Amino acid sequence: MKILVQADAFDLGTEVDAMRQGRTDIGAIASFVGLARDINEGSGVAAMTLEHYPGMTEKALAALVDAAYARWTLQDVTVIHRIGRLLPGDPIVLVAVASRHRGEAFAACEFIMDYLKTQAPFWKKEETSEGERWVEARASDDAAAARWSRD
Amino acid sequence: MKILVQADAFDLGTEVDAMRQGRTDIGAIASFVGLARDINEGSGVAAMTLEHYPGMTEKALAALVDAAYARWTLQDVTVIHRIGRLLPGDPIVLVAVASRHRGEAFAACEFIMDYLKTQAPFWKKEETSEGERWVEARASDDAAAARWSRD
Amino acid sequence: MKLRLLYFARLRERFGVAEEGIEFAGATAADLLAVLQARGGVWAEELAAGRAFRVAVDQDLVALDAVLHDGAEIAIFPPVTGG
Amino acid sequence: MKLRLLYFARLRERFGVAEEGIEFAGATAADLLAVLQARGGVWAEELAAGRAFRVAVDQDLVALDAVLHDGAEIAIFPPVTGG
Repeated sequence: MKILVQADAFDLGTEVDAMRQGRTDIGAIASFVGLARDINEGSGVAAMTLEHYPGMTEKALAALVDAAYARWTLQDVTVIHRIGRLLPGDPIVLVAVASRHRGEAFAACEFIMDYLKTQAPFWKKEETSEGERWVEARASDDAAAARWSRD
Repeated sequence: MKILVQADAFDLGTEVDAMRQGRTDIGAIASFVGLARDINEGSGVAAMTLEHYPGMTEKALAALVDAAYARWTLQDVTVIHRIGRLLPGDPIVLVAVASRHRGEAFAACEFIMDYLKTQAPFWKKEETSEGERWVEARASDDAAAARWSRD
Repeated sequence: MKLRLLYFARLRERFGVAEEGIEFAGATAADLLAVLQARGGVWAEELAAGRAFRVAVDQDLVALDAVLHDGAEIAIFPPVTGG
Repeated sequence: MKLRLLYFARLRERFGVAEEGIEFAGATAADLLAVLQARGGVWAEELAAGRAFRVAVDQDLVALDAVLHDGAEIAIFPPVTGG
């Protein structure tokens, strides 16, 4: 398990290669990269700054990953979330999940992203042509996370 | 859209970087890598050989990807499937899907994998300690593909 | 009509042939299977009703009532196991 | 009891403070919010019932009936928007 909160960029290929390095028992690696977009809610976004709650962030991410391990049979999980100022096109978050079987890898990867969106203390502030604005939480993210408790 | 059937290895990082190269409108890239395992159905697997149906393979993969584009709003899709002899730990298949929103990227990526497993003409033959054997299709793969028509 | 038949994977090995051309007097994929089953031996065994195999016509999966046409490429193979 | 209060993101900017120490005589997170609302102005506005904000005690999200303890680290912040 690897959980990082960092200002630096990450590399998907490097992270996934590290998970499978020297192993021959992994059948499936599902991964996700979230990227900063140049448009949000109809406005052009020149840059964004990610604020977080140091200490709680790591704790919240570890709790999410633990919950995924408790729910599915997983072989490895990597979560990296960036903080600080990012430009459109920059990767923000990476979640990669290794499992014997693809269904579990996909489910755990999406579960971690859905809960990260509603449980991990990060906040985005966008620089738009109309000035700076804090991104508002979306009801669709709450709904996505709620799906996992309805099973 | 990029669909390849090849004997050569592929690199997840290179493929995903190529999708987002020069773009700032992508919000989410969900990807999947399937790997050859050293154990299957309780037997040690020393190697496997992937046979396919040249011509139909490319056609079937293109049809799967077209179906995903018809169903979700996608920005790019890459599918690469290897053929020939592979060793445990070797990547077999890559599916990467770019979309504005993560829910669509995840769904389309899993949809393509589920249908690939039941619709694309590839067959695996394993070299085990008890000799060579053709891998049998799994009912769980049919069930995974069937989920998408029940929505 | 003339048909080109292709066999893959386990069926190719069992039948001992990857490809053949035949002259066919029936109409559907089911008719073709009856012709092949009539060869007996492994053909009758592998293509028996209830055995799991797939049929593609001109590289599209079809149901057994699919109507064949002159010059068609018919492939018969086990359920796929890639990915 | 003594509490350490932290504010993040939009609330930090609106309140004009990132962190403060207070002496607190109540019991629950709801009691603490009442104390802060009583400051009036942006405090009353942002922490009004029905406004969307979250409370964490010692870095775990809690409901408003959570009982606080001496020395606790209480964070108040908007719904999160990372990822």
